[in-house]
Amino acid sequence: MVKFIEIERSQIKEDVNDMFALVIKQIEQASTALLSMDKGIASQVIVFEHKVNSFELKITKEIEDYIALYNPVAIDLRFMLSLLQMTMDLERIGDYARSMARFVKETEMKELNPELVEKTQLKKMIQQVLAMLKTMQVAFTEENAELAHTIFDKDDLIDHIRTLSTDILADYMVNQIPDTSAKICLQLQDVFRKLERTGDHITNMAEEFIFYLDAKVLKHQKKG
Amino acid sequence: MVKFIEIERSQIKEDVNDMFALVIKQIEQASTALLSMDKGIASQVIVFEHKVNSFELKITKEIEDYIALYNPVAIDLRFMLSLLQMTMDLERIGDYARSMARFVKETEMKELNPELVEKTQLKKMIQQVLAMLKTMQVAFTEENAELAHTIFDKDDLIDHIRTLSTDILADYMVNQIPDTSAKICLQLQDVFRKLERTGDHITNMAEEFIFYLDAKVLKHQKKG
Amino acid sequence: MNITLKKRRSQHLAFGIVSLLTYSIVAILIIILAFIIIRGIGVINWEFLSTAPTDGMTGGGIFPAIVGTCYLILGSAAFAFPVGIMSGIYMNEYAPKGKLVRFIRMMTNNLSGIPSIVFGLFGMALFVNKLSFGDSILAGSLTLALLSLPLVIRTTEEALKAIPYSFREGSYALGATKLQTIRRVTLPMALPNITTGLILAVGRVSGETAPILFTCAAYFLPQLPSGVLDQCMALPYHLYVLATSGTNMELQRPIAYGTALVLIMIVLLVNITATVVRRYFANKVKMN
Amino acid sequence: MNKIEVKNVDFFYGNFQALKNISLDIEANKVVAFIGPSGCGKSTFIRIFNRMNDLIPETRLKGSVKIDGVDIYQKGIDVDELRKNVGMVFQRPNPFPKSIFDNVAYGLRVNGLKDKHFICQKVEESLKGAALWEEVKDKLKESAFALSGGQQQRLCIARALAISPSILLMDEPASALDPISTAKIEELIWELKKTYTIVIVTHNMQQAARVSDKTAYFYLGEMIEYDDTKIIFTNPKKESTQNYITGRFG
Amino acid sequence: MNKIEVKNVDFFYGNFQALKNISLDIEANKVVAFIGPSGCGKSTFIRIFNRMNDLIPETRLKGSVKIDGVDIYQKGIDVDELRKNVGMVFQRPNPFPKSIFDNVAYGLRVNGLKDKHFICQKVEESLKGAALWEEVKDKLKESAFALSGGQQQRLCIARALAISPSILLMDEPASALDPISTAKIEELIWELKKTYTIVIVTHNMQQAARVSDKTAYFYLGEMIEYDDTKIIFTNPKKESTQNYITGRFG
Amino acid sequence: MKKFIEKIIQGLFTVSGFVTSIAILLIVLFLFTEGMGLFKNKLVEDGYQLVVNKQNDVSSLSAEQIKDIFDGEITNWNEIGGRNQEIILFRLNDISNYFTDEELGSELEFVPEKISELIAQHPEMIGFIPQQYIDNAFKGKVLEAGKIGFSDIFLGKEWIPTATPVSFYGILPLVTGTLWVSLVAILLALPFGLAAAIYLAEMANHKMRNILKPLIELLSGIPSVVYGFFGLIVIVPLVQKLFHLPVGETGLTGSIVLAIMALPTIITVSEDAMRNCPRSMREASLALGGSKWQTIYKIVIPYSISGITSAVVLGIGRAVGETMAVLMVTGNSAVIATSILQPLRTIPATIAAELGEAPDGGVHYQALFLLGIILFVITQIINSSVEYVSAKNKI
Ligand SMILES: Nc1ncnc2c1ncn2[C@@H]1O[C@H](COP(=O)(O)OP(=O)(O)OP(=O)(O)O)[C@@H](O)[C@H]1O
Ligand SMILES: Nc1ncnc2c1ncn2[C@@H]1O[C@H](COP(=O)(O)OP(=O)(O)OP(=O)(O)O)[C@@H](O)[C@H]1O
Ligand SMILES: [Mg+2]
Ligand SMILES: [Mg+2]
Ligand SMILES: O=P([O-])([O-])[O-]
Repeated sequence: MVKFIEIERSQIKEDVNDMFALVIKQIEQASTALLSMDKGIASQVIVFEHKVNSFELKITKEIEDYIALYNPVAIDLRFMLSLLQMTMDLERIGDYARSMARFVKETEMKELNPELVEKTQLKKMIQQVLAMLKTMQVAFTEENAELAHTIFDKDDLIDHIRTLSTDILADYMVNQIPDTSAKICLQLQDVFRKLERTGDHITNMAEEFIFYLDAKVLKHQKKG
Repeated sequence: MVKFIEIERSQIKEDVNDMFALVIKQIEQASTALLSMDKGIASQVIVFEHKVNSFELKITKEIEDYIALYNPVAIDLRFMLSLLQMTMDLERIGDYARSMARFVKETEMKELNPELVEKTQLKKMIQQVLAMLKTMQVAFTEENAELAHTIFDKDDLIDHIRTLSTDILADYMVNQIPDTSAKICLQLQDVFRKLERTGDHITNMAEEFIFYLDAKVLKHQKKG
Repeated sequence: MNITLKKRRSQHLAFGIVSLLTYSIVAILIIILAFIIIRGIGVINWEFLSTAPTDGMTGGGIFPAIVGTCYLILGSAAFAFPVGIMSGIYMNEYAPKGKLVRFIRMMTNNLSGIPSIVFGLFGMALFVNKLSFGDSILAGSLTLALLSLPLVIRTTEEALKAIPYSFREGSYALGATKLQTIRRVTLPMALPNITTGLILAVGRVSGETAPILFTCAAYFLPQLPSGVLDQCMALPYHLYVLATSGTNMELQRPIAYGTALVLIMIVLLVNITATVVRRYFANKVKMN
Repeated sequence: MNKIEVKNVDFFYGNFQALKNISLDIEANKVVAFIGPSGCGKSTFIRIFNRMNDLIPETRLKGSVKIDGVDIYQKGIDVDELRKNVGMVFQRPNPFPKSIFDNVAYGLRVNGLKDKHFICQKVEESLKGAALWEEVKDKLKESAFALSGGQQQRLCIARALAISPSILLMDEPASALDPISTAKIEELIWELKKTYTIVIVTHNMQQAARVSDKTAYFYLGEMIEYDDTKIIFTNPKKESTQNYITGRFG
Repeated sequence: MNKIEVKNVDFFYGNFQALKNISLDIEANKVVAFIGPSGCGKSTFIRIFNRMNDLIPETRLKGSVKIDGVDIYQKGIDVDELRKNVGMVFQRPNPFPKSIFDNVAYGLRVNGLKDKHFICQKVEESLKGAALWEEVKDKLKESAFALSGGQQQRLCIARALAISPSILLMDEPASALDPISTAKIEELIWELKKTYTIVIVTHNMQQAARVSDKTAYFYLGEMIEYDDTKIIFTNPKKESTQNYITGRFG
Repeated sequence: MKKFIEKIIQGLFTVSGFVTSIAILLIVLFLFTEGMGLFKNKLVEDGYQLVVNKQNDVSSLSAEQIKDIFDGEITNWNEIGGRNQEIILFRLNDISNYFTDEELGSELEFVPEKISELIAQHPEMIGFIPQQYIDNAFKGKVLEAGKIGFSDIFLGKEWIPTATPVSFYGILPLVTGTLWVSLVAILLALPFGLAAAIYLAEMANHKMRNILKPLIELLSGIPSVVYGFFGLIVIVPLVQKLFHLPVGETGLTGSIVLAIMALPTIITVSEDAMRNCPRSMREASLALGGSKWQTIYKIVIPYSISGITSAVVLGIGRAVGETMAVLMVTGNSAVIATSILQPLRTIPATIAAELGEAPDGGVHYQALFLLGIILFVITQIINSSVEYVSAKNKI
């Protein structure tokens, strides 16, 4: 294979990696903002979202160029297609980070009810999502299929927490709380939903990446 | 261009079209199930979801093959890449249809409060989403960029309804209703969320498609 | 800059010398032709071409010599062309590639390198004496045929070799046999070049003197030969005789010029025919 | 039954073994492409199917090659007949220096056909089959050399079709052509596979990808992998194949 | 200032106009590829830059061609000097029947250089520049014909580099080579563009896509489009270009 | 049936394929059987004997000595190791000086007897007498006549095939004559031929080539007698005048004619070789800044050097074997020439000039065949070297 094609290829991989890092930072900051109801940090997340977007545009363009210019086949093509989908997933995750930040920024709530946080296992969920994201990044940079496989189990936990949270939030809303909390509960519900979707997208990424590495179609097998 | 490449290309387009039709049907049925709380129809939607998934797998594979075998460039490559992304969007929309159906199937609620439906403009929202979806399909089959452009405006309305719905639901929850409704409200909130996301995905599709047709990057321009 | 100038100067000098030498060759050729044409043209008329020499070759024409040359051409062609062409076909189509073909080709080359006088010696020893044809058209023709054989073989071989193997493959792949392939594809394709070669061979035969000196040529025959075992006159030998050994040089000279001119005309004719044939076939391929 | 069945074929040029223990089956009405680096034995292999290698002295074949169930290397096989059944198209267009009509009629005539009417009909049919009829129908009597390279190659295909083969061998049929003519030939192959079993050698991997149903990858006289073309080009099983098609080879 | 500036160039072979009003600028240290269907004038155009077309009788050029700001078709231009500045590599590798060393030294010697030490040094440098040094350093005295096709082509590149040109013209430099050698040449071009301005003609669109920074598409003697290679291959402005690169041409 | 006919035709082709080999074989066979017969012959003309008085000490003579004796160069026996006596020559037609017609008999029936008598009477006499007159009663001594040896031929400096009592077949004059003429011819032709080849291959434009090429072909097509004729009438007087010679028919004249005749060969073969130098090679050189002339002498000529060599050798071959033209203009004097301005004689010219007069099967006839062999061998050597050169080129 011609050297400069390899160069181009690793350039794209590097860009995806950078995007990864950025998205991880966004989720971390959004989480921090959420747990501490820090509107400053939240604003920062919102501001940085366009960077995620432009990363996506840039990488998509690069991949399109790569395919158009170098006509990759087999492993090379799969790599590009998986990068393309992973980029889309990352962008979506970035979106979620912004949504969470926006909630923090726009809500009138001063702080999260610690008991609610405790009961809904919000912290655990956030940790789990971040752990997944970081694992995925390592799996990606090292092209490690085994590591990518470990992600699927973690996602189950997230789904579980999310399912529980609906009841807890409903419970909370009905029984305990002052006026505004109904809306806040709805919004919090949204936050959980987003974290869950983040997990889903990370799982997707793992699938895409394993598809590239193993040439096996994992997608929709669990669900089917 | 070699004839059989054209044949292959239109084959893929046809498959995407079929997937489109299926997804529209799913959304229609899910909406019907939702509005009438018909668990039978809901079950059907859930059963059919795997068909959507296998469509996605099939088309993705076809596109991969097409790129690997025929090395498309320029307009051909863009077409394939946009199809790839549109397929992902369609699959996601299919997912939402299933989620809505699952809500219908699993809830203990016998029927939707007509007033709530009225107030939240649920019907209008559903109509809007379906209209967008159908418009998109026509734009797609006819490769009509103008038509695709009309979709963006429609999405704004959906976003608007969704924003209002949160307050209404919160209001409802707090003031009027028997025990179970807090959870149901949360779940309904989810339904609105999903419809809104469906709108977003349709918008995405329009963007992708216009990208192919016009070679303009529309994505992230509005939002940015 | 210096080097450029030097390069330019040496180029000018070299090109000047080369052109000068080349044009002097052209000048020589023109002198030869002009000399013979100018002196010979006055001699040539119908009578010169159609009557026999008279008065101890100091008068009359060269008719018997022309006829004799024609006989020799026909006789040698009758033998050399079929054998030569078949030999060429054998070498290029049938003989196992490698040593055998190389050997045959070497032999052919060697044959073509042998001086014409040696052919004369050989023809005399074999045809005239051994086979007792005597000095005759037959012996002369066979000798000339041997002489022209390498030319025929080589042109045939070259012509066949120039045809890409793919044409043969194309034919075989359609179920044709080897002979069918040769007859229908290879030979027709080679024909233009072979024809040109044959015409040139004729040209060569018509001008040869040494081989027929002792095998055929007659100093003077008032009547035309009546069979292949008769001697005949031939233009080149006639010219030789006229030029070197005559009774009356003064009177013979004009006849000699005329004869030389006729010989040159034959050469011109042959060359022109060859060119025309080549052009004709080339156009046929192009035009169609 | 498979159209072509090759079992454990070894092929030698003198002492040099050009093919090593090749076995593969080819189904009827499929296009099979042979790819591989230069000198890997693709041409040698394709020429085995119509015994074109017989013309090269000191060659030897071991193993069995069956076409329609008959071993074509057994004794008593009429090679000329075999070649009528197995048409071949070569790398460079090689029409005969005859008229277009005579080119196509050639195969019929050398096989003893005389009936003018039948020949005319067959020529038209073959030219139509090779998608050339429309372009040449008004100048059938003109020299084949007046055609463009791509047309000449289609003429050669028509010529092969005229003797009604069931198999078509093509050794890099488009490598001497420009991209446009190449596209036409590829289209033609696509059409022809409805009626013929086609084996094609190509240096151009994209071409193999485009036209063939199955692809065999050769390397140093061995057949490394033989599978559906889509699989070969998206997910080959062998590292070596992957390296070759992605250009990482050598 | 652009390295090469072409303005309104028309070119004629006798009465036939092979190039029609071409204008384009080439920046220094870029690779520019010319693509287009056969006979569109790519070769004619590239040969304008070192006035190689001068050798063909009855050719005529209108318009101006500037290299480093100097019109190379003006009176008083020393063509030999120009050709030293504008190296050229041809379609088929064409090393001289001399030793490897002498091949590379040829250009130096015809230009009057005699200093042995300097020549040796320059030869080594050029061979290194052409990524061939490692492969041939032990056999510099051997005939260049003993090299493989790909090596020969790199030798030809080294030969061109030896006279220190600033521009390299390559007319289908890899079309006679196998894919592996082709890849090596492409890699080399990639390296060379750090030092040289490179103009390359290629029939292989993917090659143009891979190696060049900018691409010009020619059709029937006209330059239809000239833009960044990425744009040409993903989003060309002209319908004709699009049709050509997607194979819909003709 | 089809197959059978095909086999037969193939057989025909095969036979034809070997026809040149057979021809060469036959040529070799016939030349050698005739030519080698020469060495079976005695020095003295067939059917004659040399006789001397029985007391004469000299018992054998070499060819040179015999010739000198009969030419009157040697007049005393002591010059050749005998006694100091004047040599008296006796040829058969001298017999009437010694005897009357009556003495010899009306039927000449007494001639043997009388000769025997005469020799016996004159110890200083040497006789050259037909074999038939020497009977058993002969009282003199028959000198031993040696056979013609290789050295007589290959080292012999004289070619006098018709002399009596001994003929000389020394080929040195002919060989040197041939070499002189051919080499000078090539030296003359070479610069012109090469220049024309360069001009045609490198410098001439299409139009010029189209004119020049047929002219060269014409030059090669003109029969050699015509060249000879032209030489005889134009070049001979020219040479005579230019160099103030008694006769214009000299080696140089032959060389000039041969040079003109060898030109087409040299031009065509070397031009072909130069044209074979690929255009790409030329373009490469020009693209490296080489001038046109540099390209020619640094690239084109080295590239085609073996072709040019072949051309030269073939030219020599043509010159060596050329018969008629040389025969007509070189003067045909069979002496070892020391200058190119002398008349001289080449091998082919000798054969052509003398074969007609040499009786079939005679010594002279055989000697001419020997010349044929020599010519054959020379040309074969030339051919082989051409083959060698071009074979080397291919590798
Ligand atoms: N006639 C022959 N005699 C000896 N060896 C041969 C002959 N033809 C081919 N070979 C050798 O057999 C091997 C396979 O050759 P073949 O022509 O089948 O390769 P290929 O895959 O078709 O290559 P390419 O892509 O260059 O056409 C090569 O190593 C070649 O050198
Ligand atoms: N020496 C010439 N004399 C006359 N016309 C010529 C000559 N060389 C080229 N042409 C014509 O000029 C046009 C352009 O030729 P050119 O060789 O530049 O095309 P190209 O784009 O390089 O084609 P290819 O891709 O086949 O190399 C063609 O139509 C060709 O026929
Ligand atoms: Mg976004
Ligand atoms: Mg091959
Ligand atoms: O917002 P999503 O489409 O990822 O659910």
